[in-house]
Amino acid sequence: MKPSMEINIAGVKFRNPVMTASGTFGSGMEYAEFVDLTKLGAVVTKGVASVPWAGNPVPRVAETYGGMLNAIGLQNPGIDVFCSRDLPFLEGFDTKVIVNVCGHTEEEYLEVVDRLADEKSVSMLEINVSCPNVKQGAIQFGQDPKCLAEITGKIKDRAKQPVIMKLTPNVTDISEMARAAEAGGADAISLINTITGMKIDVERQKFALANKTGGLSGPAIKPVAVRMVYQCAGAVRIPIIGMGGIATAEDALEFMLAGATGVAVGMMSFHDPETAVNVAAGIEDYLVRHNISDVNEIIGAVQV
Amino acid sequence: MKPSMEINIAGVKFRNPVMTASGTFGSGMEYAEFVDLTKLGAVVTKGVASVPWAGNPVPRVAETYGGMLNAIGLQNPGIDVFCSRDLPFLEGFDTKVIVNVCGHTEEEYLEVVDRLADEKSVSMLEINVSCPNVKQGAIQFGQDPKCLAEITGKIKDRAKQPVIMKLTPNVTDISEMARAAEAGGADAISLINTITGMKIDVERQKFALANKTGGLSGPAIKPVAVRMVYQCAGAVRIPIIGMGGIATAEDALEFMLAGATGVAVGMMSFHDPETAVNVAAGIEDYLVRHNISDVNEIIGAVQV
Amino acid sequence: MTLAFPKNTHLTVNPGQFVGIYPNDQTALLPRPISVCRWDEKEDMIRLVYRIAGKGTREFSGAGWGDTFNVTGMLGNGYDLSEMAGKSVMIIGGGIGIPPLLELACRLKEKPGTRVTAVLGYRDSNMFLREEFENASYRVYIATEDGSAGTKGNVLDAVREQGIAGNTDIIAACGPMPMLRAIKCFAGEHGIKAFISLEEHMACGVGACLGCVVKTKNVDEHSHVHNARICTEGPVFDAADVDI
Amino acid sequence: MTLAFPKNTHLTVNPGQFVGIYPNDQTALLPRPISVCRWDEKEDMIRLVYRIAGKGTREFSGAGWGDTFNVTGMLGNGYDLSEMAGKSVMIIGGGIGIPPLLELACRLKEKPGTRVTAVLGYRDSNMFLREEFENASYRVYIATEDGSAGTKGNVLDAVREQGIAGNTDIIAACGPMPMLRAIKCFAGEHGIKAFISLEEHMACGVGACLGCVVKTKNVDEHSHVHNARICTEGPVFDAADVDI
Ligand SMILES: Cc1cc2nc3c(=O)[nH]c(=O)nc-3n(C[C@H](O)[C@H](O)[C@H](O)COP(=O)(O)OP(=O)(O)OC[C@H]3O[C@@H](n4cnc5c(N)ncnc54)[C@H](O)[C@@H]3O)c2cc1C
Ligand SMILES: Cc1cc2nc3c(=O)[nH]c(=O)nc-3n(C[C@H](O)[C@H](O)[C@H](O)COP(=O)(O)OP(=O)(O)OC[C@H]3O[C@@H](n4cnc5c(N)ncnc54)[C@H](O)[C@@H]3O)c2cc1C
Ligand SMILES: Cc1cc2nc3c(=O)[nH]c(=O)nc-3n(C[C@H](O)[C@H](O)[C@H](O)COP(=O)(O)O)c2cc1C
Ligand SMILES: Cc1cc2nc3c(=O)[nH]c(=O)nc-3n(C[C@H](O)[C@H](O)[C@H](O)COP(=O)(O)O)c2cc1C
Ligand code: FES
Ligand code: FES
Repeated sequence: MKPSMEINIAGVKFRNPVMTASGTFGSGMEYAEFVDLTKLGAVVTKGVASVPWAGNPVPRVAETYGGMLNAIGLQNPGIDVFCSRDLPFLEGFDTKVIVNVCGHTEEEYLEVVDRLADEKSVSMLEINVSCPNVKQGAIQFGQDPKCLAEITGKIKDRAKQPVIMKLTPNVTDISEMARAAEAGGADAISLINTITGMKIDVERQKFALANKTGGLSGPAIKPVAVRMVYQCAGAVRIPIIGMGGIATAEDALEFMLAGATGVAVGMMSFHDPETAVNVAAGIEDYLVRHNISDVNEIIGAVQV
Repeated sequence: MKPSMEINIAGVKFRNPVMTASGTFGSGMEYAEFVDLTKLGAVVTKGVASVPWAGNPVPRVAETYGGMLNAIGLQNPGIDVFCSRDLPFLEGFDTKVIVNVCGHTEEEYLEVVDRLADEKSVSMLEINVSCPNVKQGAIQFGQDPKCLAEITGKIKDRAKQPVIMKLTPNVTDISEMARAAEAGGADAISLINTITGMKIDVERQKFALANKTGGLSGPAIKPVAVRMVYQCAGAVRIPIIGMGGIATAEDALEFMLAGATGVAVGMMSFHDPETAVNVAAGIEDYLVRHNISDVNEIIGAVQV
Repeated sequence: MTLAFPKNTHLTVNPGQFVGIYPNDQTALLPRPISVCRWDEKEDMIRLVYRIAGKGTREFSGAGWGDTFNVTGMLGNGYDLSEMAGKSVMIIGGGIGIPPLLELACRLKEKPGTRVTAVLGYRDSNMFLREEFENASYRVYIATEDGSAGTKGNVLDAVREQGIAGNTDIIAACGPMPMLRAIKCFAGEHGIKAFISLEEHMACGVGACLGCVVKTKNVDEHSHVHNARICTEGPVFDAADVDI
Repeated sequence: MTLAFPKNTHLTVNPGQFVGIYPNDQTALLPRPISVCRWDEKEDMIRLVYRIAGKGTREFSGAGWGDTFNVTGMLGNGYDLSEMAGKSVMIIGGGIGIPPLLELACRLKEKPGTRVTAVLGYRDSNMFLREEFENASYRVYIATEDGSAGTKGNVLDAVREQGIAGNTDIIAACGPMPMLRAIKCFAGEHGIKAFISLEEHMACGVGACLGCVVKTKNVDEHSHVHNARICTEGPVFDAADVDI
């Protein structure tokens, strides 16, 4: 018998637990030619702001051992273009859409949230309070539990869709941040965003990225991400979407066993666009092999 | 002409900047058969406490993508055995010795510091306030700037050798911790200790480590370590010993360009015991190739 | 290196397009963008010529016939052949920017009435692909940094020394950034249209990550800011449109 | 898999010792501990027999003659041949614990007056190395989990069924932990000395990382706690000394 792969986060049903991680899959459009979007649990879009953002100077990306650094700086065409171009495109596919929202200030976040309120095709909002690559604001919201609870509350007051708060790993105690998001009324949390890193080109004695620092992602960081998901799962009751270095179904299953309800594939889509689809298929195989009828049974099932 | 490789940390002169990272080279004895210890800048010993510690249950180590997790739990034979067996062994080699000190409480740290006061062969003390793998104490000292400044001060009051405070990366703001160590009177700081991580064996649905979490080290974490060294170099005036994933001379040079005076090779010694010696040789080659006469010229020399 | 594609791949290559090749070394996860130097349509093969720069290219260079790599492509836009057909085209390549232009020269040769002049800049007398360009072009001029062949200096020194800019309708160039900047400037002064191929570090190669942008004069249609993606809107740009 | 070492390596192998083999895959940086199954002294070659468990062993199994690996070793102590010489030794191997015992059987065969009885436990009728043990031992007894050959059950079921414990001076065992626990217990009850070979996840293999410890009855001489390093003080321990 085919196991049930459906998961439910804050009342939204997903075909399977595997999503794309924000910023690594464009708006879906760029990969639609390589990947069957309807085999994904959800497409999570690149962060979108109230107005177009130009992002950082280049070089913006650098490869590292088993991972990469990025300092895109949240370049995006702004919410108007997003709603008139990207959303209609995604509406053409039978898949859930989660919109990742960024901003420098509270007002900027709220503007985007308001603008999306009536977009029926948007299933959830993911609030990026954790981007290490933009100078003002943003990450402070994600590193101070009080600020985080506050902005979560304000967004929840206005949002028509369930709200996921995306947490940064660049904190001393991730469970404190998870609790703050929950206290602020978040419907779910997602983690981890990238870990701040740096690369230096020793031959030229220069920073590899124009921004000096960038966010580290990829298989290299997976153990940190799994640990944080486990810590958060023990700290809050709201569902968790786990990410950080997922390349295979086994990787995704680590996150789910640690307590994630959903998972997202990030930079590994650059390595192989079909990673997310293969991860979903591999989870299903695992359930069959282990005689588990419902994927929900493995959430948090690691034995203590 | 041969470039000068000598560095100076708090008045102690090292033949070259390359040391072994605590806990990855035993007390030097285990690798002396594979490695010419006199080609190292210093041997940094496994953490030693006032009394023998049994450490954590097994499994204590697990491999990860481009790195490893460990939860040894600071097993050590205690300072008496260390002084009567390991130190005399190291005295047989013309190399500097830095003793890594661990403890659960202030008193335990001070006991070891006192005991080492008259050991002439000990060039410096490295205080491990950052081990994520022991339940009590220890890491709290490393995650709270006030505690860190305080314990640093107390150790400095008693220590006869210059003191290096070893920082944990599991904090929101590493530069704050560096400043606290400096304020407490530390002669140098070393970073990074391991990043807390977790691995789950999905087939058995169990934690890979008996301790559940462990410290992540290896090439995977290098970008995080380089970033933190750079941040600290901008925050304090005391010298920095940089580590985290160093496998090649280029890796070590990244740390030095970012601001480290010395560097240490950790888990890569497990991959190839000669890593540290090769790194030292490779740095010298680099200096020759770039026509740099003194290794000190590259410290912090990354161009902004 | 020559890549043979699986049966029935049916590649179509526009000169200036590139592929993303993945090292098999799993510590290096991003694709290496390498331009197509020559396309063999019948055999579904492409030839790549590259410099050993690091991990990935070192691995490729160690590979032999029978080794396999994952490849994405064709990526990017390439040069607009129809715009160049029947015109006098000056192809300017500098160093490792030379290989991507060979396919262009060969394809333009087939277009009646097109006259290709190639100006190739090398470091020294190691003049790779020179013969192939001689077969494909009306004339080939050489510049070498060390003066061991042709004009001593760079490609624009050769252009000036030989006075060959006069009858050029279009420039197609690829090479290091300082050369491209100089060509943009030169072309602007002489009122010649110049298409230049740009390089930037890439993560996805397909327009998804926004890693590889170049500043543009006008707001870019896709990004709605003054940034265009080199992997998707490029790598070939009208020099007048980019701010390099 | 057979490993040939560089000329003039002059290996010396004690049965029960192991090597650390490094995968060439640079995402897997730790050595894989694999016991020596057979040592060819003249040719400086060793034979390893292993189960495909994950990344590393999968890579090894894909290698062919001419491929190279970095190897450290000989590691660990091995079985004490002098203590066993001239005695009646029962070699008990379970599953992938069987290969490490073959070198022991062969070496004991050369010691005059030594009688080796081997008890080998397999899952099913895939009885790898059985013949080699038959050549090296006085007698071989088989146990299979599925009962397809020999005694149905485990090695101790075979020992009991065949009543062969009586005249045994020393047991040398290797296999899964539950088997080793049972043997420790059995040997204790029968007053037979038992040497068992233990496994644990390792990082260094040379005693430096303290990753691979086993609890010991007495305070260990090196560690000064109730922990001995399997890679250095072991992998072979007197069963009475360890707390498993
Ligand atoms: C559109 C395009 C076409 C190219 N065509 C050619 C060609 O035909 N021949 C050729 O020799 N080179 C070409 N290059 C440059 C080539 O991509 C790099 O030399 C190559 O990626 C280096 O990889 P590596 O693993 O050897 O070096 P590493 O330094 O180990 O690479 C590390 C990372 O940096 C990236 N990187 C390093 N240098 C460059 C660079 N110059 N441009 C972009 N990314 C870089 C790599 O792709 C990788 O992600 C082209 C680049 C681009 C963008
Ligand atoms: C002293 C000793 C002798 C051994 N002799 C043999 C032998 O002769 N034949 C044989 O088939 N196996 C033997 N093993 C087990 C063998 O080491 C593992 O099966 C092997 O390391 C698995 O590596 P992998 O990369 O295939 O698996 P992975 O699961 O990818 O390995 C990941 C990490 O876990 C470690 N690991 C996984 N399983 C084990 C294990 N059972 N014991 C120790 N480390 C493990 C690996 O070394 C590696 O560091 C021995 C183990 C020890 C400690
Ligand atoms: C190129 C790139 C761009 C990203 N952009 C965003 C973004 O816009 N918003 C966001 O919340 N996270 C962004 N991220 C973070 C990812 O969504 C993800 O949290 C992180 O990369 C860890 O997952 P991974 O290791 O699988 O890549 C970006 C990551 C990368 C690599
Ligand atoms: C097995 C193991 C044991 C360690 N033990 C200690 C220790 O006793 N004291 C300490 O300060 N750091 C200890 N560390 C941390 C290392 O010294 C080093 O800070 C860390 O591993 C990062 O360097 P690397 O990536 O090069 O391994 C240990 C690391 C490993 C892998
Ligand atoms: S490389 Fe990702 S957008 Fe160009
Ligand atoms: S593996 Fe390091 S002590 Fe045994």
